[in-house]
Amino acid sequence: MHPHPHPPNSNKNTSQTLAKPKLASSSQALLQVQKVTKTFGGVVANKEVSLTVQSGEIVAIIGPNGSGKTSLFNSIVGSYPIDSGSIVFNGEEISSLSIRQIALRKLLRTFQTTQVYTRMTALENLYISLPQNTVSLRSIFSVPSKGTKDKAAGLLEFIGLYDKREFLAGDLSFGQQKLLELAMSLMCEPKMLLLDEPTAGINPTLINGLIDRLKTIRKEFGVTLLVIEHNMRVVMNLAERIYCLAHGQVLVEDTPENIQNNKIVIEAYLGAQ
Amino acid sequence: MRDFTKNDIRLFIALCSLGLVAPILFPAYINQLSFAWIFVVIALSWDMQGGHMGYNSFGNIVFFGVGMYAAASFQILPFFSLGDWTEAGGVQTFEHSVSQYFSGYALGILFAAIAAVATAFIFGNLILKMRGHYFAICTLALGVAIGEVFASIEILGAGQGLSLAVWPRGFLDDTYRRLFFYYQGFLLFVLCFLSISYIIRTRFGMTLNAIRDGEDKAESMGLNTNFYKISSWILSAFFIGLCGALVGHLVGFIDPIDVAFSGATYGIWMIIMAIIGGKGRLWGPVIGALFFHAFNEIFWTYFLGWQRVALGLIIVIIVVFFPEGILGFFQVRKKSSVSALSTQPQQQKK
Amino acid sequence: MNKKISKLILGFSALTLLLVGSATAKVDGDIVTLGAAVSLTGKYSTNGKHTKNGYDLAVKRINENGGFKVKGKTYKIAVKYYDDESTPARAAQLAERLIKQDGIQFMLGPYSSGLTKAMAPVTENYKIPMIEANGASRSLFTKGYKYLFAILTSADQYLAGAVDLLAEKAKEEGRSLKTLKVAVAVENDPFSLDVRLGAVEKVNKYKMKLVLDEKLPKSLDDMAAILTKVRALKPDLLIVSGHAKGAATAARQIDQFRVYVPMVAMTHCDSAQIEQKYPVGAENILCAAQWHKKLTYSDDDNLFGDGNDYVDIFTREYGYSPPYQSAESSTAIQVYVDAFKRAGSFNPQKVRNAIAKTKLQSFYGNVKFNQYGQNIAKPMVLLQVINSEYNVVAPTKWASTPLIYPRPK
Amino acid sequence: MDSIIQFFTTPSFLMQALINGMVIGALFSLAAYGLALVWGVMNIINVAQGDFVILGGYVAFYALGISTPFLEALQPNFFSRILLTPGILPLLSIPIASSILFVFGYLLYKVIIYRIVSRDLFTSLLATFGISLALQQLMNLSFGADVQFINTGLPTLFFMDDLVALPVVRLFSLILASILSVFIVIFLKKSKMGLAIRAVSQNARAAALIGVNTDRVYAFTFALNTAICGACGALVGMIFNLHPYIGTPYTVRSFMIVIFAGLGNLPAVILSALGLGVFEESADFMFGAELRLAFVFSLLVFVLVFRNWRLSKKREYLK
Repeated sequence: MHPHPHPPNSNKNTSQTLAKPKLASSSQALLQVQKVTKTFGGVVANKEVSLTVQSGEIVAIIGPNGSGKTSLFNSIVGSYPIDSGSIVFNGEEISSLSIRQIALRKLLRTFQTTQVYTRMTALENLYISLPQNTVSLRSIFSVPSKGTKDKAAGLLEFIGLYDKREFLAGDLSFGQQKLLELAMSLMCEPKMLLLDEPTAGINPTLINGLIDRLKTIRKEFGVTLLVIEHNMRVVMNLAERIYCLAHGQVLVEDTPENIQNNKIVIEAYLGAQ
Repeated sequence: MRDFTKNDIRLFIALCSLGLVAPILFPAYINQLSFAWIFVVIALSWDMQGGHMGYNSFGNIVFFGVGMYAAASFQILPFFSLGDWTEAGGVQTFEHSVSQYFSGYALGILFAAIAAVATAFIFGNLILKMRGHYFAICTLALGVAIGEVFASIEILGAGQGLSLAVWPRGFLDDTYRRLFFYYQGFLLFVLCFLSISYIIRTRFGMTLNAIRDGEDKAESMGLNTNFYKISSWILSAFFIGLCGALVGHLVGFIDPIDVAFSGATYGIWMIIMAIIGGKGRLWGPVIGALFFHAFNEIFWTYFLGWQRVALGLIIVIIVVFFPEGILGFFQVRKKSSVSALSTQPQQQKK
Repeated sequence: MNKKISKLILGFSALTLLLVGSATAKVDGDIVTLGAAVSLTGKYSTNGKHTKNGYDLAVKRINENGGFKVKGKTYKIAVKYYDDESTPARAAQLAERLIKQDGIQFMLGPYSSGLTKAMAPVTENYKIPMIEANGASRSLFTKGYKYLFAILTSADQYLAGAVDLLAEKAKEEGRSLKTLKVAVAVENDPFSLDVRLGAVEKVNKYKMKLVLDEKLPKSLDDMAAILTKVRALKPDLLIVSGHAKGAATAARQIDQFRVYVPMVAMTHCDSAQIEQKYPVGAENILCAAQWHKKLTYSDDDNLFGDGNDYVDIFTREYGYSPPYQSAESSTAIQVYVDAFKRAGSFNPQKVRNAIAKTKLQSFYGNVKFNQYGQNIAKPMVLLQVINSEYNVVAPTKWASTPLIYPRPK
Repeated sequence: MDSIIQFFTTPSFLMQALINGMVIGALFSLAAYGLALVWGVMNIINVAQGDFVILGGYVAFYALGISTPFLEALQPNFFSRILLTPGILPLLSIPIASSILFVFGYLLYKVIIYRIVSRDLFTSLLATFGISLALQQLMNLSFGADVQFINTGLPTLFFMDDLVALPVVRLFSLILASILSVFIVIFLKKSKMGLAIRAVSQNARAAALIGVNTDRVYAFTFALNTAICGACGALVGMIFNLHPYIGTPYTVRSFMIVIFAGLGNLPAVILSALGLGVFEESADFMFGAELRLAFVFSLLVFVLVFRNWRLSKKREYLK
């Protein structure tokens, strides 16, 4: 109902208005998952999974359906307690923390089936996604500030949803909701993002744009990315390293080029399908 | 939808001016008008969780009852022994002097708010972590249980009930007594409406909506959902507790089950009023409450012995033909014209 | 949208104010309108109906007889009813409405102490006299109300007589009073709690043992647990009070569980018609009553005649025998008419003063109010169900049949 | 405190509480199962459940009231003698109440309920609340406000030195409730309509796609629920009292039971119903009937809070 008072900024300007964390210069691991095991009843979802993500990297996780990728994400962000193992983020053990505490440490995720606030507009979805450890009680009980509004509008522009800013999130298409969810995460100024199949359901013609944006996110916003993805073209274009999971265990860790030709990986995929 | 448009402001001012002069225009109806404002307030307050936050509470009547008892007993306590006051066979008569009445009154109102807020805080911490049906059933059980507990507290009169302090004899005319309560109800409405209309525009209000739409998501974004849920329940309890205090004074006699913790009347009415009007919308509970109250009164007058049949049928009709509430009905009809327009601005922009 | 809302709101308010009715005068031409809120629905609807029938019958009778004369002019009576739905909150609202909107200046009481408690502050505030026939709680008369008049005996007197009877019988048998055990089970409402209080005071006075002091369960009509305890404790007297539903439940389940107590006393037997509906369980139960047709009172104004005449007239009209709730209610109207005549005016204040000086006898009994508005001129009676008939067994002055004690097993 | 110790040390008290609790629980389980059925299949919370129960009681009451004098007036013959044996006619009134309520439920569905099927829960809550309001007053107007009951003329059994009493009619209700629930289970498992009901409850759209007439299934389910309520009501009339305004307790309890047991789980519904009954009766003994409701409902709150607290350790919650 209130159009944005100022025309949206260009991509470049947007990134400047955002707080811009330094790119990790050292090769210190940002996320270190060690021997994480998680079972549900008798079903083993993850068995002694270990993986490492360096600051500033884009890492992909692939694997056939049911190989425990999403479970691993859930374990990392604290959706439920893990059985054993350790998860260290930014030098801090987080495996005993709740999902909210982990989010406050700027480790966020998106969901495979989108989760947006369906009966709120796209802009409102962003307004309340500000980093929570910096908000004051006063700002909670006031209307969104101009800074917040600008930032939200800028992010929508960046993600390509500015035209739909006043739409209810529930009225957006599945792909648009995915993008909105990504924008919500960015609003929160994360250090690291776990993306669960970011391109699923997105119009194939737009996928290249999305890959570019994800790279921009890493470059301009300084966000480390860990991505679950089925689309091999995306994986090959995006990731610098790839972990392949099967039956809840890490099968292989390698560069995209090597993975492509790895027999075990191909077998795992074919075997599962 | 969230913003307070010019029309909203006009409407609100119109309603307020109507509210200010109504007792002068219709002196015979002051009491009913007081109840109308109170109904609006409890419906609006319920809608804070039920509508905006999506937590369907059947137990908000607890705050109503607690507020009522607090207001009544703290008006008595400083001046008389509560035990003597409520004792069934007591032969003493008690009368408040003017100053006692009003100082006690103020104290009672204060404690009504405190008690309701404290109750909301304590139980909010315990049960607001549940969701969906479990939350609903838990609040329902809480409402019944607390009512029954109050019905067995001797010092508050147990099943005998508790009579409130009587307006000081000989002080001012009776019309002033009624105006005194009416304008409090009206003030409560103005306060409640303004705070809620403000709150739903803030990030707080948006977060409540977010909790309604996806609490897990909100939590995974780092939002402290518990804080928001409890705060909103407290806010709701604050207003409902004050309403309870006011209703206590208007009725003059508290029966634990039939007046204070009356889940079967006020308890379910606050939900029905919000839904009839359209829940989760600012004006919905207002319309719903006025509608409900009006029809209630009309039926009572004209359908003696059949009034509940009539009320029941009208509820069924509303639900069947206006599923989104009265307000939702008009919005849906309007939406068809809006959506035709909404595609055009995009083209115009390019 | 908002225009629609404003239209809606304005429409409602206009409609409501039109429909809710306009204030009318209490005396319109030759019709005097009394106001009453009675429980047509809700938990008290059984006795609410008895109350309304009592009012209606007296009104009908008076009007059929040509009305009554005040200062040479003949007036007729009408009653404006609302349904209080058995809730005090509603009753208080309706009292306001009757007085302020309908301009009623003479009120009749609702059914039950709780509702009367809710209405009394309202009538008091507006200085409108209220004659009530169904609010017996003692606490009604300790608030210093000046406009409340009750033509019935207060609740604590209901079953105190039963304890007296037990003491009397024990003395005859030569038993020590201290060995007597009494069990009490009452509903958690103002009236029944007062009944309990009166009985317990007597129990303490005689130094009997109160072995069971329970409240009847709220929603379900189930006193199985209480009766099991009674079976184990073997009291000499069981006292039950809980309006019509309580009486029905008790009579029913005492029979169902075959619990034997030598003396059982309860209230509201006749309004629950336990003697017809539960003939086995009700046999030899003692019932407290404000009135019985065999009491030898008759109308000063000759409206109905005596108790038997009233029963005949009532039964012809409504098809069932009147419980005392109806009789009281009819007499409340008689008291009003008497007061109107003596006041010679329809000024509420003058009528109130006339009521305060009431001294009359009706088929129901004598009516004379003390300073608290209580009728002190009539006693309570205890009836016993014998062969599915109510017989007066106490006080001895009226007793038509000797008490059957202990109840045969 | 004394009464709690007394309760646990007196076998006759324990026994009586258990028996009475089971009887009441059996009644609750009937009402609750109907509610669970309608809720599970049609996604409707029926707030008028208790009023259907009472209506069933009144139907049985009047069926008996009409038929008994009629039979008594007949020349005594073989059939009338059998029918007038204590307990037989009341027993027969149960299926009568059931079938009349079945028709009533079917009509109600055709007039109102079909419009609110598969809307959100609150819609059904409101609509059935309206029905409940209207039904209560209609019963008051047509059946009168007097407290009624159904006289079965059945005897009472005694155990444990006559300290524990079990009226045969209560035993009746327990047996009948069990038979009825077995019947319902078999019906849902074996009959064609039962299968259709289960299919619709799992996925209405898929069921409709494979040719199940969902509207018919809904109508039948709703009518089945009212029929069960009818049977329950007849039993309530025989054991407790009938009054137009005492339906709500049955609604509240069925609601509690269903929430507690979960939808579509008959054994759990029956178990929780029996459990609730026994708890209530025990509370009567331990804390006095005055605090019965307070105890039961506080217990419910406590159980839920406790379960939620345990779940919260697993970072889950009751949902």
